[in-house]
Amino acid sequence: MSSELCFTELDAEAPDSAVVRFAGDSGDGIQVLGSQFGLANAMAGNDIATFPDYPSEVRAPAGSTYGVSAFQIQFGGRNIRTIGDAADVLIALNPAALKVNLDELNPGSLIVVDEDAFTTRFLQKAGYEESPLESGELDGYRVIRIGISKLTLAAVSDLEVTKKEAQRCKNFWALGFTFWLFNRNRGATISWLQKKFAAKPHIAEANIAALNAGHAYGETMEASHEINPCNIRSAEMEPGTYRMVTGSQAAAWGLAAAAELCGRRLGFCSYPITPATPILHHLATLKDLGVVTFQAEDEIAAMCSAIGCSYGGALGATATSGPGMALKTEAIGLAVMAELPVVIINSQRAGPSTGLPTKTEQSDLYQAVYGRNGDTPVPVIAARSPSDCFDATVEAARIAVTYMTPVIMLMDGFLGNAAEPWQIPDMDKLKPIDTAHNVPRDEERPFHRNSKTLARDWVSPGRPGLEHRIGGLERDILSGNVSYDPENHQRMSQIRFDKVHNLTKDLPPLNVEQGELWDELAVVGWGSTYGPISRAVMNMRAKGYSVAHVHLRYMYPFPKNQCKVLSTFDRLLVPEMNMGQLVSVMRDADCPPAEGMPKVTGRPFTIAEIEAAIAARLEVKS
Amino acid sequence: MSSELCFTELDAEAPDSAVVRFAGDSGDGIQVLGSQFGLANAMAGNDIATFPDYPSEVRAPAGSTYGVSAFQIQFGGRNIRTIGDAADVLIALNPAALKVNLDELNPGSLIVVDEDAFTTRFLQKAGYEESPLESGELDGYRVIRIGISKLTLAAVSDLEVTKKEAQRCKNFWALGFTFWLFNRNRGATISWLQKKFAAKPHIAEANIAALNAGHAYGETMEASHEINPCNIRSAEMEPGTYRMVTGSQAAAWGLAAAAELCGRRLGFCSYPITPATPILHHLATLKDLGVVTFQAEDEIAAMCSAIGCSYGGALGATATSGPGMALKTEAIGLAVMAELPVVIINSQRAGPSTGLPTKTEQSDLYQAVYGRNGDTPVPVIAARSPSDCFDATVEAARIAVTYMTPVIMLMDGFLGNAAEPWQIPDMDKLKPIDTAHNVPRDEERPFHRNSKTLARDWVSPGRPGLEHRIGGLERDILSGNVSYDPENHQRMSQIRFDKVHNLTKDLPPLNVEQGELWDELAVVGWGSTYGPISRAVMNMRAKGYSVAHVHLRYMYPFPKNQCKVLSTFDRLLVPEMNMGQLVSVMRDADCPPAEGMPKVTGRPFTIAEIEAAIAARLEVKS
Amino acid sequence: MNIQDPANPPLKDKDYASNQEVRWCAGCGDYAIIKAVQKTLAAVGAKKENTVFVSGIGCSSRFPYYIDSYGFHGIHGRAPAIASGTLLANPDLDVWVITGDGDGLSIGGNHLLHILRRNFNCQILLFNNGTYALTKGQYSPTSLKGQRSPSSPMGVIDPPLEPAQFAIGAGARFVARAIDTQQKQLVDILTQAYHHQGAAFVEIFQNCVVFNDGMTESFAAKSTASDAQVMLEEGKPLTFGKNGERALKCDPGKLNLKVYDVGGEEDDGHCEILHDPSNRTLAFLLAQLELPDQPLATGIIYNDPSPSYEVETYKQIEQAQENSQRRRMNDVLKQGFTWTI
Amino acid sequence: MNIQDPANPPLKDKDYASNQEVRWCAGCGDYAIIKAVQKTLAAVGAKKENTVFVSGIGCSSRFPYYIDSYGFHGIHGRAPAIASGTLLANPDLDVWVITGDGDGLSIGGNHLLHILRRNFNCQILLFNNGTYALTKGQYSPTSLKGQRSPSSPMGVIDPPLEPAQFAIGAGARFVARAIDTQQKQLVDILTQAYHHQGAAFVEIFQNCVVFNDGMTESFAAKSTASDAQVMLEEGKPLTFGKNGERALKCDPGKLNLKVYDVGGEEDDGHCEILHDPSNRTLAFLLAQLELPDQPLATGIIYNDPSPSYEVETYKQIEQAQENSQRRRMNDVLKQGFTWTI
Ligand SMILES: Cc1ncc(C[n+]2csc(CCOP(=O)(O)OP(=O)(O)O)c2C)c(N)n1
Ligand SMILES: Cc1ncc(C[n+]2csc(CCOP(=O)(O)OP(=O)(O)O)c2C)c(N)n1
Ligand code: SF4
Ligand code: SF4
Ligand SMILES: [Mg+2]
Ligand SMILES: [Mg+2]
Repeated sequence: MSSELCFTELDAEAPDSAVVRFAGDSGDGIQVLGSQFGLANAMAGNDIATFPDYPSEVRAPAGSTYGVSAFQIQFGGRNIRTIGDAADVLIALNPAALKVNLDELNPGSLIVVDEDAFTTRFLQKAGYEESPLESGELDGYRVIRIGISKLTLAAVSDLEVTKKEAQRCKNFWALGFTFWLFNRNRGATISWLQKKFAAKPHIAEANIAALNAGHAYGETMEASHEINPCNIRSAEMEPGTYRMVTGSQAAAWGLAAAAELCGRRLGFCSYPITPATPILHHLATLKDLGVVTFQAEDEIAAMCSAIGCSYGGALGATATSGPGMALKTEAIGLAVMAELPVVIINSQRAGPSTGLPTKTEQSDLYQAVYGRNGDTPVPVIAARSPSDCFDATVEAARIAVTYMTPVIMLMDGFLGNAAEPWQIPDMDKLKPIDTAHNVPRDEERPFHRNSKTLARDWVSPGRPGLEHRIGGLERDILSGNVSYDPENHQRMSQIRFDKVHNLTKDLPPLNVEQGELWDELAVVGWGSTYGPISRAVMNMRAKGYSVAHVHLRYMYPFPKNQCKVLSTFDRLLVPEMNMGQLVSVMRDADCPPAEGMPKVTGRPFTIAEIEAAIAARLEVKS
Repeated sequence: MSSELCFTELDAEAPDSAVVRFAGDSGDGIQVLGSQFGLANAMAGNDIATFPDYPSEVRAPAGSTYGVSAFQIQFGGRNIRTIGDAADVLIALNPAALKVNLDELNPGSLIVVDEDAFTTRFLQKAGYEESPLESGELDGYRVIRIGISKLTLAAVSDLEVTKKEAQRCKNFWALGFTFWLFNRNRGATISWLQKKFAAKPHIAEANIAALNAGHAYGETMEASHEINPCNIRSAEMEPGTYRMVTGSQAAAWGLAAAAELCGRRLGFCSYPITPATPILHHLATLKDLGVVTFQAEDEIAAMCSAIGCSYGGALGATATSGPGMALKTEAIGLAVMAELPVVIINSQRAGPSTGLPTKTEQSDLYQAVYGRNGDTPVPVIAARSPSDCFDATVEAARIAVTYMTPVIMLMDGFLGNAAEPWQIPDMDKLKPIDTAHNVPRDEERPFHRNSKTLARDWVSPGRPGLEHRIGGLERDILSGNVSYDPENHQRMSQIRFDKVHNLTKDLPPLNVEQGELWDELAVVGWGSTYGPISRAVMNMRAKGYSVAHVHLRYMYPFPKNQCKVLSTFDRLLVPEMNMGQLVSVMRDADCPPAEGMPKVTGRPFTIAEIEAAIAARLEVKS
Repeated sequence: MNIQDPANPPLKDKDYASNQEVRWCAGCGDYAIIKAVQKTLAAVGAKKENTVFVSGIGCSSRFPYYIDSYGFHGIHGRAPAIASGTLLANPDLDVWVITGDGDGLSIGGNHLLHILRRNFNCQILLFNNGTYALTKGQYSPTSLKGQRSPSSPMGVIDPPLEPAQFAIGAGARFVARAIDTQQKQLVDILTQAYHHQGAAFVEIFQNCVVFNDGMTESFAAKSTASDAQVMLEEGKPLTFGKNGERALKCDPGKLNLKVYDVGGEEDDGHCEILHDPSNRTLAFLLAQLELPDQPLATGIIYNDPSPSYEVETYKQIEQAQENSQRRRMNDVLKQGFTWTI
Repeated sequence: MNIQDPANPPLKDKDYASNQEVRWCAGCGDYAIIKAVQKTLAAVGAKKENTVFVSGIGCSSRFPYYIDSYGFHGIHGRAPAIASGTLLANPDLDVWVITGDGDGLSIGGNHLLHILRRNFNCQILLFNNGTYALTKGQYSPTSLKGQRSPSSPMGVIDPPLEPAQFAIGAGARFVARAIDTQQKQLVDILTQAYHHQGAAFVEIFQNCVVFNDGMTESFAAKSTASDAQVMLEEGKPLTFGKNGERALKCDPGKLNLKVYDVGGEEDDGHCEILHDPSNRTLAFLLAQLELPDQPLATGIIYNDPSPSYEVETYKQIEQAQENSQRRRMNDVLKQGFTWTI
């Protein structure tokens, strides 16, 4: 959007979208502020994308730069694919918040600061020698200085709240003002506050008062012609019922949904690790659905108990991130050998080793595809957006149960924490997951193999007459007994290979997301690069570039037509948040040569980066 | 060799080589028999290759087929590269030994059996309904039935030994007879027995008596013209001092030698696992050289304490096999991040999971090259023969110390247990490993980087003034402090990538082992497939095929010229004991397309298999 | 559980043997243990289909192959974790965990610790032979100081771990010690372990004839057993010796157990102790008794049940279901802030 | 170690602080602990260059960054293994292991077990805050039953692990318990831990103001500390209360400690106990004491040195060198059966 115009000229055309960034101290309630603003926009008919930007310290000293918490949201009237490369509006509740977020702004952005927080002490803490409000370094931005802290105290002064409680309402004051800035309705937030603080109505009241005061403050600014609210177009969303969902939530719900679809209990065993932990947290609240969650002593135990769950007849699942995944690899091999279905979610973070645990990356693809001892093929699929984590997880479970194999679902820290509106699926319309191969018919059944899927039967303890032994040693192809026979090992190795590779035939064929076969360049993405690639290709196509977007869900094996589809393009460009891992996997699958576009800064690609890469490789076709 | 001829016609030409297989019960002392026979041949000027074929049970019931222990040896007058596809002579000490080893023989082979062991009980235990000596199923072999057990008892009857002790001498009787069969000298064995049983001279005496009796028995057969001894040509071995060495021994000694070469103590930390354990056993006997061995509580602890050793200033090393390697991967990432040298030996076995622990395979290549979270490149090298395990280990240590990185050395169960004569290297002639980059010069040194190798300094605790902190979090490129800076992470990721990939320049260029550039077909091997490929290519070249042999030491990264060398051939064939892992890694490195030749039976390739594959792909050029 | 059903006559020991050939060395203590387990299964009337043996890796861990029930031969050290998952999926199963001193106390020490602490309802049989037998005789965490092995050619320098003390320290609620050759006691212990609700930890001394032969000699040989062992029985005094001529009593100043002669000077009626398996301190003291000056305690050292983990898990699930209207994922998906377009 | 050298004046507490900004939450108990460690380092005159802090992952495990010595921030749970290797390479170093209740008792339980058993010479500081703080407050192995957390929304069902009992069961030779806020006692314990040859295990209760605030309240608050804690001192009776008005004595029939009033009816001179840190049973009993009926034992619970692992390792090396002619690899390579062509 062109923010200046919109806020300053009364009759400016409503921009397509806007990006707002809220920032303040960890204790300032920035995340609540951001998600309430997001909801209000969504309910106003915008498509949105949000991302919380937590500090990596649990609670850094107040006012410090590394204690700044931020929340970015893009909302607007077209399919919103990313949170926006840079913000149009920054709401900064203290100097540190201003300092660390200045890089995240478009030129000419609107900056709203809480002037009251620009005290000598906080300026110093943020490392400012001189106040940026005075030093001229904000020239080029439109700065609105408001004494938010004091105005908040004033707004609640009549109410029965302590000073501390009153100060805590600051974020809702800022929200009220932001609502005014974009002409948004306060209704949903007010009822949210009333519900949230049902037990402490005075807190609800104070926050509502602050919210209203912030809004009213905007109206006086408007009256004094200082600034106008900006109307953002609303989106044409498909009709339906929506909710906001983060990737972690969607993945958790995907697991529970998959269990329901196959009529088994979900047995989710996990060990906390950033950024995968919220999946455990979400599932722990689903005990009323019969979900079993188990916080194991480590990732090895988590994987092994997930195997135990599947062995016992539940749908076993686990979630972790790179370092934890490393620990699970031995046990994943056991699941392959025992032919038991387990869904393994890896919410990737920046590596190697502990790396940058709170930053995002896609660098566990090698590990997912190749990272086991022995010839141990395992299907790998990837989710592309927060809500897609639901579909990808259900799909992973479907493959796991159908083929009796562990399946790895890759997401990442960005997807896990980002949120978007999600048209709520109806469970009754989702295809059930068939566990029919779990109906043994004769004595050989524990090791009977479905001739199409090559899956063995899922026979769990408790069934009389089908007692059998499984384990990590090679088994005889028929009897299932331990076998050291050379030819049998060859055949079983082939079966394990074929089982995963035959899957290729069942996978939906690769589609071109945007553009056409035979375009000059295809940008090939996977996982969370979906957003920026999609938007960049859309923009560049609009400018006349012959560029297509192809996005992979199935990382291993690839759908049958994949290399053929890719071979129609003159060039392939693979932006990924790693040093070029998909490029390797594609080479291995004999796909046409692709150019890598690695980015390992711990941050998602921007649209501009991808646009620039496209522009550098193509001439405009008119 | 043409065994029939040799043993029957007096003036038959001395064959090039012979393959003898000894087999009996686990308790029969087959391994001692085999290695003594090997030594005698080696000392007689033959080149040899030996392989023990243990049962996977610790001590199975006597007489059972799965309790059979065998030992195969090829010896002769040309470069012996394998233990032989099949044996010319089988010495079988009981029916089970005959039964399970019959498949391992050439047509027309000589079979020597201990007739006394073919009792109803033992026949039954071996699963024979009728004695194979009578049933005619040995037609086509030349069978020599000797009452070895009774003859042994008779031979020692005058000596002061118990019946049990007397029975135990059976293997030496058989050895004496085998010595006669090939005209070999008993001297070395006799002095070995005298030394071994110095404390129990009566045992030595009995065994020597049995040995002599077996030999004498042969002489009477010769006298009665039943059979002649067969003379095998001797080899033109390079002058020097030799010893027999197994791969495990050579790897262990390679580690100790590397530590000596860099002037550090060896800190070897390991957890027992088949087939890597003997490396620990060998090193545990080197305490007099100052070697520290540590049997850790698991593989994770082993890897972490090896890292601790290197951190503390010793050369840290560990050894394991596939499942243990899986457990180490998280900690290997830590070594990459902390930039500490650790030598990691993986003696591969048949997978996946527990797999076939006592069988060989090369299926951990994926894991070695790609099996870690994050972008975590680690150099990988492979040993090709038992004695080469020494060189490969020293080389791994040299790279680890020079580049300050963990290095993975791949060997396998076959190499670990197989033995060959080894020209003993002189430590004084090996190039020292430079730890000069361990001489800090100024305050920044703990994170100073060598501009050529990109290695940081190896600064260990104990040095005043250089106190610093390392760990698994991303570090600032200059200060070494924890850094969440996006650009820094990009630069550090690049450095880790370049460090390993720059190595390419320092690696010796890939040579063609046999044949010429531009030959029609190159058989590309790695690791222990060296023997069969080498022999097969030699044979096929002799027959006029345009086939070359290329063998890789550096599995990751590849030497700079590798893809260029490979591109000179019309076709590439890659026999490997896995489902095609090197083919993937080659594709990833953009080498010319190669055809895989997977074998996963838990057994090495035979020469014949590779010859057949070559013949199927080429016409003879005359 | 032991009700007779004429259609299904009770199973005998042998009925629990699988069709697989047993592949332990002749003379291995594992044979005696499997016999005792089969006897126990028959005695308690275990249903094959509800019985699950989960093991790690080691000679001992081959156990499940030889029992005609459900069996899972896992990976090294991880049997407790697999068993935990199995019980979470199906708390009605009778789960037996089979492990060794290497499998359970070396690589798997942490899982053993946590399954004991959490108190999953299963029987954990730790075959203690003081060696890593399957990998050919390296020393293990229970090997004695000075023990020579291929990895300790000059003798072990690690002080050994004592399994029962470890288990008590971990919070186990049932801790017993048995010996392969003492069948009657072993079956008795296994039976009580079976009936115990929660994790029942049984250390079984097992002679490895190949790599650590004679380990149990000093306390299990017929000739020395009664002098070298105090065989614990609930409510009985801690006597030992061929004719019960010696006993243990409390040494209050030292808080230790001391040996005295029954009927001797010190047999003054003071500080005598009857075995109370629910006394955790006594359990710790008994587990600490060390040869040669003290007898080794065998039998049930500690037994003080508390709720088992999977039962508590399902209690929470039931409670959650009682308090909630949600029944299906549709209810979850539609809950919270939604809007309709 | 404490000898004064005029050229190198003794270092002060502050001299051991690194140049890195400390990033724990305001009010976190970790601040008090680091202060105590710095005081201890100054008090014992630790050399920076010989001092190594090794940690795992967690809030607590960031500790090494803040000390101006050598430091290794390892991976989750593995600090004991890294420390073992470091000591094997250089037994002259002073190694401190820093771990948390999650790092040391959950994922790292096995390594902690084995470093204690092996008795490597180091100080192990376990910061017990009853939560996985760094990952935002899930329950940990020391969380109490019923504790609510994001991963236990209906309350923890796992019985907690008690670190000191675990350590004793593992064979530790020095076990102490301290509280972040009790500086004097903490410094005193750390000093003794430093001087102890072998693994010194110190559990330190640490208040996490964000995720488990108030955990130590019931026993560490100024108002309740003296009633709720028996602060152990060698050779002193086990008294507690504001004026030492209560004490513990042995309950010989039950082999337990019981509380009595000093000067009261039960103060009959029988079965009184003076704290003897070398008495392992007493140590176990003290570690078992549980609030609210009994006081919590703090101080040095157990201290009974035995040879440390790395010392034994080098003893064997020296012995091997004495008995052997071999000095270099050339000697090894040429030994045994060789032949010359
Ligand atoms: C990850 C892994 N590490 C190591 C091994 C090798 N291994 C197999 S069994 C075993 C030790 C078994 O000892 P114990 O549990 O005492 O069993 P025992 O053979 O003595 O009955 C080891 C180290 C393995 N299979 N997997
Ligand atoms: C392999 C692995 N698994 C999980 C994590 C995530 N993780 C980091 S710290 C932590 C728990 C820390 O708890 P504790 O040791 O009690 O330390 P505290 O933060 O409470 O001081 C976890 C689970 C990790 N870093 N690595
Ligand atoms: S090696 Fe030992 S433990 Fe293993 S089967 Fe043989 S006797 Fe038993
Ligand atoms: S989260 Fe808790 S433990 Fe971590 S720094 Fe903050 S107060 Fe300390
Ligand atoms: Mg054992
Ligand atoms: Mg904690």
